[in-house]
Amino acid sequence: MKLVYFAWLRERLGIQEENVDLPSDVTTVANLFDWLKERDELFADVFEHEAIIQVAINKKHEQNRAASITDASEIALFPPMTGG
Amino acid sequence: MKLVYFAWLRERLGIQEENVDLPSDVTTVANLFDWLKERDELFADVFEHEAIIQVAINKKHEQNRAASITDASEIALFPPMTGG
Amino acid sequence: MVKPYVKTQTEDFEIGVEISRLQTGNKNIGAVVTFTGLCRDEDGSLSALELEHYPGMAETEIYSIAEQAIDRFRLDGLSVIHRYGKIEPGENIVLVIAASRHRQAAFDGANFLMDFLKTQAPFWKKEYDITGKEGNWVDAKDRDDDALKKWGSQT
Amino acid sequence: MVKPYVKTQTEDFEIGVEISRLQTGNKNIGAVVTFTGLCRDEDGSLSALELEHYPGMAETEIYSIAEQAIDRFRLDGLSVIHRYGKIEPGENIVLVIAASRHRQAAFDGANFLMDFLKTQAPFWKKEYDITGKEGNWVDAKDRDDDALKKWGSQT
Repeated sequence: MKLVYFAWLRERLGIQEENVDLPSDVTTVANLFDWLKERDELFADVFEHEAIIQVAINKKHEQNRAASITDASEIALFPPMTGG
Repeated sequence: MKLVYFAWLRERLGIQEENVDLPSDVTTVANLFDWLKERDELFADVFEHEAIIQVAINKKHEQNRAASITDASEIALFPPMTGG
Repeated sequence: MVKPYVKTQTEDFEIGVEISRLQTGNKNIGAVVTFTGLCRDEDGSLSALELEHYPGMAETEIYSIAEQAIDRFRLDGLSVIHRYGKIEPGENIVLVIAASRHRQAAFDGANFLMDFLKTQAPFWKKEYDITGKEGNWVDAKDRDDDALKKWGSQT
Repeated sequence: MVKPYVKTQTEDFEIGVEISRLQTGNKNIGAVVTFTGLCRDEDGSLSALELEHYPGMAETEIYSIAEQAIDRFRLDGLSVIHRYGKIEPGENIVLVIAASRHRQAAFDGANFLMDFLKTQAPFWKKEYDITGKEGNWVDAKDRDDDALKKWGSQT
């Protein structure tokens, strides 16, 4: 699965995108946040205030943290959007 | 004093503008309407529904029928405006 | 306070040029809203509108409405160009441009101005039908009076 | 129902050209409202914004908001162009054009679209200060969330 990061998440992690193999018990957005925070200190830090971080699954905004990610090929993580 | 007519008032009267000498007792907008209606049959007809006819005194919209016209040099009479 | 730019003219206008005129020298404008009113063909039944106006009063009244809009919405720029004479379907009739730091003020400024132009600017429109024959004068619409109500009792 | 025209691009746009594109072939449009969002210099403290976006998602989300606007306000045309990359004060960031028979629908359509772009379009803005140094990412504003409330619970 591809993970994509934008704005200050991208900058602080130093990663634009990466391919990851998620454990089989990581099936929801909430699970994904837990998994990310356990990767290392930097990830724990960046995702500490996870409530404000926004998620898109296959390029579609997903606000439900219980949403399934099992069919996702690309998940994006980013700060609140500031278009316009 | 100059009277100016616009739109269907101008067309129906067949006059764009005219100079008139008003009697000394014609001192308000309401007096002016009365005087106009007494001029002849055509004027009586055109000004029959005077409530909808709008007035500008010296190029300023005046909605008060009791307003004085004694200082007016130009009075315009026209249908409701349809700008924009 | 910034001064409005107001013109009545027979010629068409170019929106890009008019926006540039308003923006020049101010890099703190964040939002520009334009409103263009056009002549509709009324589903093919209309060949033209003839716009009559009251010279002198038209400019003065528009200027006064524009000053109120600048003051009320703290605009950084406001332009109004109103055409008169014969205008065909698809052609421009009126242009309003409102510039501001923030988007809602620019939207409100342009909207306010259009609502007041409809009932306070001395213009009248005569319809010509598709055969070119002179038709009726366009009536004032009740909904235009109603539109004013959203701005309160001012003016 | 008419289809929206949506683009993300680095180049600037020309409003006159974009209005013509929208109007072509429809002589029953009576009102065109444009909204242009510009980069402000924040009273001289800002030298540029860098706009990052999520390609693919940006276009899809804008298109979806635009379809809702056309449907809800019965628009006869709607265009959205959103730039990304480095943008200096006084330069354009975003253009929305809404066309309709009547003025209020055109105003509402453009306003609705801007409100949703602010919080639903995947763009992020980084500030560069007057010395050219990289600064902060622009925070989302509570008032932008509040602005959505005027459109009800839709979306």
